[in-house]
This record gives sequence, structure tokens and C-alpha cells, in this order.
Amino acid sequence: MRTIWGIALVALVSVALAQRPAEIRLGIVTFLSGPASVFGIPAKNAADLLIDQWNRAGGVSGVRIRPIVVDEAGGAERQVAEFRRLVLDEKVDLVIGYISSADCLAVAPVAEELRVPTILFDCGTPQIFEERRYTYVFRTAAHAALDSVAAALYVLKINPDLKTIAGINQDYAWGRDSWELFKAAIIALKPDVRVVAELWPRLYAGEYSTEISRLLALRPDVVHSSLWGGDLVSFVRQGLGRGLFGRSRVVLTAGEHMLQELGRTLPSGVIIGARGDHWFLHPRTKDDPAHKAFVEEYRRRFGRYPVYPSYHMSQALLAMRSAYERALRDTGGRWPTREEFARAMVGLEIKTFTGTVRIREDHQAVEDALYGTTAQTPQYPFAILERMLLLPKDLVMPPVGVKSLDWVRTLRPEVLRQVPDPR
Amino acid sequence: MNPLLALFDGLVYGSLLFLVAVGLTLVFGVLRILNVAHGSFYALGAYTAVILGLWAERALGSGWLSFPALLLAPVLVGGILGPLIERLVLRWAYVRPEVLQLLITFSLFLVLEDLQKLVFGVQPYFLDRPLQLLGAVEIGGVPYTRYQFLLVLVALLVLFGLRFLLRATPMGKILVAVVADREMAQALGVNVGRVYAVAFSLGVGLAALGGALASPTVTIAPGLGAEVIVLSFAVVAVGGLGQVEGAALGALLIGLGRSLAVYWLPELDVLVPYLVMVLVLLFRPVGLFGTVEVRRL
Amino acid sequence: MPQNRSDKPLLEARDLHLRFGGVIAAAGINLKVYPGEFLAIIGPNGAGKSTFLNICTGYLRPERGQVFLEGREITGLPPRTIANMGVARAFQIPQLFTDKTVEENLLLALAAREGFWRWLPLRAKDRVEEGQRLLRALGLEPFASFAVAETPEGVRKLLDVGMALALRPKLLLLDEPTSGVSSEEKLHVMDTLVQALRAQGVTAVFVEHDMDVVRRYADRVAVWAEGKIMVEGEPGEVLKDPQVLATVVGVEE
Amino acid sequence: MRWPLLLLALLVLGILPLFLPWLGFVFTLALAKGLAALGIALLLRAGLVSFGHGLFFGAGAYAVAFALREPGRGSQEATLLLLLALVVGLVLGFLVGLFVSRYRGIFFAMLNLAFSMVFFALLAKFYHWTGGTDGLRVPTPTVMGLVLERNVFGEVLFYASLALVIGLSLLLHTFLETPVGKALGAIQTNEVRLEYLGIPVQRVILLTYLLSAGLAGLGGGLTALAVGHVVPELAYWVASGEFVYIAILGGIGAVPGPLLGALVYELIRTFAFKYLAYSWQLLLGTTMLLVIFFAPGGIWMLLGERRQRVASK
Repeated sequence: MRTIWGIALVALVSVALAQRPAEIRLGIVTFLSGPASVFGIPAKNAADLLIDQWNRAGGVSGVRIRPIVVDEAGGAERQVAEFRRLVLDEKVDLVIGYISSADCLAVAPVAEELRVPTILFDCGTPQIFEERRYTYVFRTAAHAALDSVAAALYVLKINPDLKTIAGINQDYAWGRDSWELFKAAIIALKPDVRVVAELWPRLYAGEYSTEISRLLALRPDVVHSSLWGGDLVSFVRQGLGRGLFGRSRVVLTAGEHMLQELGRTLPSGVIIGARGDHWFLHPRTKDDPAHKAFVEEYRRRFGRYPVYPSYHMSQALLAMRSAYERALRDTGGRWPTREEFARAMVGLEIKTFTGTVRIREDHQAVEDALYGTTAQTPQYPFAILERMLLLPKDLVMPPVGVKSLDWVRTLRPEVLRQVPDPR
Repeated sequence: MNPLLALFDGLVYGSLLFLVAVGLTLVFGVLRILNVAHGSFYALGAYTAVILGLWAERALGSGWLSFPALLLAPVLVGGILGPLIERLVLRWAYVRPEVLQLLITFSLFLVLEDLQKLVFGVQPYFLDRPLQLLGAVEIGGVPYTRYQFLLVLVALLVLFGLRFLLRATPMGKILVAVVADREMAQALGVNVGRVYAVAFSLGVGLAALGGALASPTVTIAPGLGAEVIVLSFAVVAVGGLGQVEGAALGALLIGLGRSLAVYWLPELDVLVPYLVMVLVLLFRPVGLFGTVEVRRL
Repeated sequence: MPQNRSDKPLLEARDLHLRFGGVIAAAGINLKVYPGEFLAIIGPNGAGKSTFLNICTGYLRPERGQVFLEGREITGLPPRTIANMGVARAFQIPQLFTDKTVEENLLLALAAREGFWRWLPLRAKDRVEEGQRLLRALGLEPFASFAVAETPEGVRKLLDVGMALALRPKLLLLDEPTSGVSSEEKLHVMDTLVQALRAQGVTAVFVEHDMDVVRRYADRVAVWAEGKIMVEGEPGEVLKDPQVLATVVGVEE
Repeated sequence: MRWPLLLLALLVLGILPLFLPWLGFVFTLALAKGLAALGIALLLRAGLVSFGHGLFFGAGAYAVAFALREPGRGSQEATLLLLLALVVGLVLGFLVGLFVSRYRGIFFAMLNLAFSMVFFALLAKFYHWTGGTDGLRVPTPTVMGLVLERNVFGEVLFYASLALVIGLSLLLHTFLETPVGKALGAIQTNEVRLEYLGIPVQRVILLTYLLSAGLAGLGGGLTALAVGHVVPELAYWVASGEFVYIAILGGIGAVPGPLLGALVYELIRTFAFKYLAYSWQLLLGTTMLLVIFFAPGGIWMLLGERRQRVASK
């Protein structure tokens, strides 16, 4: 008996294996040059780390992954050309990529045309799935609505009798979306709040002394900013030198990725967002074995802790792996076609290093949001987060088919009661 | 909002713009070359200043040493890179038509951008020791860092220093002569080759000085150079190409324009440099101080 | 070529004043040029002779005074308008298109006169033929396909004048047509030039230093010194006047 | 010697995309940039370098993107959209040309740069109309009324661009033989003499500027249709610098020069992106320096006889 089952099992496995491709050719597109490489490099590091690990353990469902990395530089026009080259010349099976919203919006229709599953891992524009339906394009990270609504909820929890707010955001789409949504959320949750200043420095301006003088003079209760990378560090350091953080409470919706760069200089009391719940000392999952292993391995290889772009990339890869496994179950062991893989992505619920992510039927992922306030402690050479607040997905993300701004305007002060106190 | 603050912020930003752009106008004045690679020397100045500052603090233990580092960086960058690039690349550019000169420096910019990335990597650097050591002071209820006053002071020093150099020292007079009439200066036995090398190195040094002085406030990361180029073009075009005083006025105009925008019309912030440039060029195409070259029949 | 005073002057300068810094170029110039005549303007260097040509062709604007062409005022009009009114200029230093051949320079001048904006090739048949005729008239035919930079000074001088002639002007203003040309070539250049001008009945004003050329080719001569016209008249008498000899020529043999 | 080589190149250009489809897309982009570079080459003949033609390239692209968002059959038709891009380029070229045609040399370059940067900043700023830095999507238009599958449209667009570029090249070739075309070189060597011949130089420059702007607008329109998305970066000064780069790389001596330059440029970029992910700018920079110092006439001149046809100053 045993032998018959044994032979049948071996046959079954060999048949299944026989249809397995030699490798999964995975295109990875992220910034390797220019100012945005401050996101791109940590993301690439996370990809290298996980792919090495998985390949050493036999790959995804037994098939090794062959990454083909492309620099996201050169603008939307160049990236569309590179996407076509990846698909038609490098014959990739799947693409994970795109930090810039312009690149996401440009590449998505091309992915549909060439029928290649594409996972957008970081770009924050809310519009992409609100204006159009895709079959091959997914996003495994939340978008600007999460960061702005969560920021508003956190700010009002910390400072219930908030009176005045101001915004300093880079004059480009991400900055505009972030501020528009934050302002709408605050006013929806507390209609009597006054906006004293909306400042729009040039992207990569790097020099904010005039804006800081204005903010110092106006003394708003809260200053909101979605600045990132070198601009964020410049703004913080120029503000620090003149006591901006003493006069107003500053909210940095994408602050998490620059905490290690700012080191000891960043004071306590600054509100930090992590574009999702990506924090290596996550209150619930910092001791989770898989998470701890990832953080340790990342720190060993790259000398720094992973930041939210690294987590966003890990989410995309974890989603890919689960989708392959789910698709294989659906096809009964036959390697899935691209369409089958795409169908397997919809409705996927995966466990990530810091929490869980669900991919809705509009292909947009929803995840919890984490906000906290900085604190300098002896254990770490940079500010870490305390008074953290974990906000559940459906409190911070618009439902399927509703435009972010319209949904944010429907928020009412009562929502605040559903929000736990930061601990 | 008392307007005094807007004026002071405009002055500070203008000073920084002047320090960034004056090297560009000097190089054009003498060599008649618009150096698109000017932004790369700015970035190299910033990188060198930060590396020297960090090393000085670690090795010699005192933060105050970061100030001399700010001044040493431009000397190194200008002294080493200036003659090297002038000899290797620019020497061939002088005889070329104007359009090719522009493209030569544009290509030089592309090369330097990647070399900078290979040498300094992509992660951001910063050293704000000079900012912290000087502390802040309050004016009209708004704290300003003393470093900002230092910037204004240094800008004035560089402006009057250059004016003194160009007007009173023998080397300066030769530079002015070459600017006025290259052929005549050559006919009078001026070693124009050496003058070019000195002028270009001085231009590179000034660009690096701009970068070094800005380094305590901004973050040094890839792409720093590209942003500065168009901004310094605007300053130099408004002031009049080749005119040091022109660059000072151009920088002040754009600086004040921007601070007025931030205080009253924030939406215009990103447009100010180019609007000022277009407006001035439309009414005085040679810039406020520029001179028209009349073709001799 | 006798010309009668009764008909109206082709070109008239009235009370022209112009100073460059300290140098007085014109301080009350009154001069008339009659149709068909060859008027030479002589005078010490830097007296303002070339400036007069630049004022008449609109390159410079006088501080005071007017210029009339056939009775109509042309002061201050741009050079191209005056050129289109039939006033052509040749230059002391030949102003040529160094990126083109001798023939192409001439063809461009011919095209400027007629058919410039038309969607037809520069080397249209009739234009090339007219160009050949003009090249033959100026003796430049052997140099037709030479690049301008590779031709001797005399050829460039003739080409410069030829391009002015190509416009079939009423009035031709020449600035030292024989300067920079070797003495043997000088007469050859002037003969070719004058013959071409007479053939087209073109009135010419030329600034000149060589008294032989003035004596041989000028119908009338005007002596220009310190921004004024000292004396005007037949070359024979004017060049005998001791005062003219002293100021303009230095003591002649 | 060069003309048979040109025909061979056209043949290869036409056949290759059938075997390597993604190259077809790269060639379409190259042809679009080649058109803009052709416009730049016209101005370069007159000694005028523009660092601002991204303005017309971007304007053409955004005109197509805006038109496609309007309802109605006409606004969906590819041929009409390209015509619109051309017209927008011509109109803007006339308006800007009125100002810039009075200036020369560095001032001409700077004024163009300033205009294009104002346009770039406006594109990024008017977020609610232009989508700001996210840009606008350009859906697939109909071709001669036919609704085409996206990849079929891509191929049709490539061959249409090729035919368009060949047609325009012949047109430009004849233009350069006309008196106005011949006068361009004369503007660089002796503008004053042209005025003395009665030629209104400013009007010649305005006409040439108009043509170059139209070509850039058309190039922008083609790029918008090919890429399917438009972003403000199309009008950034580096994009304008690229057109100058391409014109010089290819050589401004003859009409095919800039087109060849565009093809070589796109291939170098694709090659550099693939193998030199970290230092593609280094490769582009060194290539241009080598071309300027050792082949000032550009690649086109290299292919032809050694004689330096364009006399350097």
C-alpha cells in the first residue's frame, strides 16, 4: 500500500514540478539615483534580503525568483519605455515597483495592455483606483488618505481643543493631496479649527528659512507637513535652530523614514506618521518572530533599521508569494497563468511583518495606520515613538468606489469616540 | 505680519543666492562660457565641507573646527578641480561656437553628477554644528539663527572682496581687461591662458563656497546640484551676465520676491525666480547691469 | 558725366550733427548728391566720413538734422527699409557670408531683391543666370564655387560691391572700395566697378583716400574735415586748392 | 555615399520593430524627439541655441491630453490630435517668438529657458486641471475612425510617425534650399549684411522659430499618444537640453542628422539604463564630450566625407 501511495505522490509532485517554470522573472523598479533614492535604496535592500532568503529556501512554491532591477529615474516617459523593455525584452512574469505617483499612473495602463501583473508598492496617489478599474494592476500599500486622516485623528486625540493649523507641503501632487485631505479631515472632525497658512515651497527647494519665519510669527497650534527625504531633514534642522518645534506641534506624515537620519537632533514631541503601521518597534508585533528576524537580518546586512519603504516592498513580495500559493491551490498544482495569478490577488488577506493587509476588489490594499510622538531614549541613537496610536483600516481608508476627499468630508466628530487613547 | 521680517528673510535668502551664483557670473564674464556644471561644483563644495567638518569634529574633537572646514572646502575644490577641468576640458572649448560651449559644460554636469554619486554615495549627509553653536536670536518676536546673519555678512564680504580684487589688485585689473576685450588683452601680452585658469578656478571656488556655506542648513543628497543651476541662471540673467554687482542685485530681487510671495501669495512661491527673470529680460535683455556688444563695421 | 543743377538731388543731407563721446563726427553737414554722378568724399582719417554712410543707411541715428532720398525723409529708418528703397552699401571691410561660396553670397543678394520669401530654391534657373552675368561683369566667374574664406582680398572687395549691385540700387554708397587692394589691382577693380555702375546708371558716393582714384573716377569731390564740408567741386580744381592739400593729403609731390 | 546609407537605415528602422516589438516604442519616442531636435537644428544653423523648446513639446503633449478628455468624435481622432499639437506649437511659437526673435546668443538661450520654466511651474502648479506632477492619462485615440487595440495602435503609431518624419524631412530639406533656408547660415555669420540687403532678419528668425516650435509641438503630441501619459517634466529644462544634445550628436549639417542623433541617443539611454544602472549620466556626458571634440559635425558628418562643411567660427 505504502509504495503505491508513495509512487502516486512522487508522480503527482513530479507532474506538478514538471510544469513549474525554471524561475520567476521579477522586474523590480525603484529609485537608485536622485533625491528619491532615499526611498528607493531601502526598498531595494528589503527586496534583496527577502529574495535571497526565499531562494535559499527553494524560492516561492519551489520556484526561484530572478530579480531584474531598474532605476526609476528619468520621468514617466522613460519609465514606460523601461516597463515595455522589462516585459517584452527581459520577459518578466511580474513587476513590483514605482514610488513616484506620476510613474504609477503612467505605467498602469501599459501593464493592462501587455497583460502583466504589476504590484505598485509605494506611490501614494489616491486617484489611481478611484478613477479606473484594472485587472492586472494592484497596490499593496495604502495611500495619502490613510496618512492624512490618521494624522487628523491623532492630532485631535492629543489636543482636543485645537484652534489653528498651518501646512507646509511641497508644491506637487503628493503635497497637494496630503494637505487637502488633512485639512478636510480636521475641519470635518472639528469645524471651528482655523487654517492660518498654506505654504507651498518648491519640490527639492531645500531652503525654508522664509517659510519658517512665517510659521514662527503665526504660532499655529499644529504645523502639518508631508515633506520627505532631504527636504524633510533640511526643514527640521532649519526649524530646530529657530525653536519652531517649541512653538507649534509639528506633524510629519512621512516622518518615520528619516528618524535614523535625524538621529539625536530631532526633539521629543514631534508627531510622526509611518504611511501605514510600519515601525520596527510596532507595539503589537515588535516581538513577532518573523518581524524580529527581518529587522535583525536587515540591520546586519545594511547597518540600519528598516524604514517604511522597506516594509512596503516586503508587503508587495509577501502578497506575491501568497498569491502564487493561493493560485496554485485554485489550479490544483498547475503553475498559474498571469490571469489566474491576478485573480488570486483579489481579496487576498496576508500577514505582514507588522500587521495584516487586505487587497480589496478595487485592487487597493488597506492596512492599519500607526502614529506616535518622538522621544529621545538612551537605547537608540535616534528618536523612537511613544504614545503610539494604532488606527484600524476602515477608520482611515475610504470604502471601495468612494473618492477620498468626498469620504473625508463625511467624517463627523463622533468618529473620534471610536478612537482609543494613545498608549 | 510686520514687513520688516519679510525684508530680512528676503535679504538672507538673497545672500545665499548671491553666494551660489556669483561664481557663475564671474566665469561668464572672463571666459564668455555659461558653466552649466556650476551646480555640480556647488554640490561638491557642500559634500567636502560636511565631510571635513565631521572628520574635524571626530578626530580633533571640537565642533568649532567646522567653521574653518567651511572655508577650506572651497579652497580645495577650487584649487584642485578648477585648474584640472580648465586644462582637461575647457581648454578645447574656447575656440568652439557658443552653443557647443554650453553643451560641453552640460555634459560636464552629467559626468560630475555620477562621479559625485560614486564618491559620496546616495545617503544624505548633514552637519549642523555651525548652526547650533551660534544659537538663535529673536527679532520682532521671531527667532533667527545667528548663522543667517553670518551668511549676510559673508555675502557682503565676498561682494566687496571681489569688487576690491577686480578693481584694485593687478590680477583683478587683468581679469577686467580680459573681460572687456580678450583680443586686445592678448595683444598686450597678457597670458590669457593663465588668466582663464585663475578665473575658472575662482569661479569653481566661489560655487563650492556657496555649497559649503549652505551645507549647515540644507541636506546634501544626490540631485543637489541640478536644482541650483537654473536658480543661479535666473540670478545671473537678471543681474546682467558677467557683472558681479549685477548678481548681487539679481539675488536680492529674487530673494525679496520670494519672501514677499511666502508672506502674501504663497501660491506664487515656486514661480518667483522665473517670473522675475522673464520680466527683467523682456525689458532689459542684457540684464540690469549688462552691456550690449555693438558689432563694429 | 555732366549733371545739371536744375534737377532735384537724389540724396540730400541737411544740417547733420553727431558726436561719439569727445569725437565730433558731424557738426552741420549739408550735402547733395545728384542722379547719375560719382561723388567722392575725401578727408583726414576719423573725420566722420564712414559715419556719414552709416547715417544715410540708417545704421546710426543723427543727433540733429535729416536725410532725404528723392525728397522723402529717411532719417532713422532701419537699414533694411532704406535698402529696399534702393540705397545699397558696400563696406570698407567686406561683409560677406563666410559659411557660403562666392556664388551663393551673390545669389542671396539677388534673392533679397526679389523672390526671397517664395517657396522656390535659391538656385532657381533665372537667378543663377543673372548671377553668372554679374559674376562675369565683376570678373569673379573663376571664383564662383570658392568658399569666401579662401579668396583673395580683391575678390572679396568686388564680391562685397557685387552684392550691393545685385540689388539694382538707385544709389550705391562705397566705403574705400580700393583699400586693402594692391596698387596694380586697384585700377583693375575700379575700372570693372565703374563700368558696371555706368552700365546700370547707378549714382555712387564713395569715401576714398587715393587721390589718383578720385581724379580718375570722381565727377565731383567733397572735402570733409572736423565734421564739416570744407569745399565741394570738380576734382581738378579742388585737389589744387592748397588748403585742401594741407588738411587732407599732407603736402602732395 | 551617405544617401544609400540613409535608405538602409530607414529599411532597418522599419523592419526591426516587427522582430523586437519593444524597440518600436523606443523608436517612436526617438522619432518624436528627433522632430524637436530638427527644429532645434534649424535655429542652430542661425547660431541660436534654445534651452526652452520643452515648452512647445510639453504644450503639444498636454493639448492632446486635454483634447482627449473632451467628449465628441473629433477630439478622439489621432490625426486631428496631431494636427492640434502642431497648431498649438505654431501658435505658442509665434507668441514666444515675437519676444525672443529680437535676442541672440546667451540672451536668446536664457529667455527661452525662462519661458519654459514658467510653463513647467504652471503645469505643476494648476493641479486641478493638469493633474500637477502626477500628470494626465492619454487614452488610446481612434485612427481614421477605427478603434484599435492598444498594441496595434502602438505599431500603427510607429509607422505613422516614420512616414510623418520622412515627409517632414523632405519638406525641411526643400525649405533649407529656399532663400529663407539659405539665409539661416548667413544670420550666424553676418546678420548685419542681411539687413543691408533688405532682408528683415527678425522675421526670418520668427518664421524659423515658428517652424521649430511646430515641430516640437508635433513631437510632444506623438510622445503623448505613444506613452499614454503626460507629465510636466516634458517641459523641464533638462528635456530642452536633451533636444540640443540630440541635434549636436546627430549633426546639424543636414536634415537626417538630428533624426540619427535621436535614434542613437535613445539606444544609448536604453543601453545605459540596462547595463549601467548607476552611471547612465556618466555615459551620456562622455559620449557628448567625445562627439564635440572629435566629431564636431556630429555622427552624420562622421558617416560622410571628412571635409568640414560647417566652418567653425
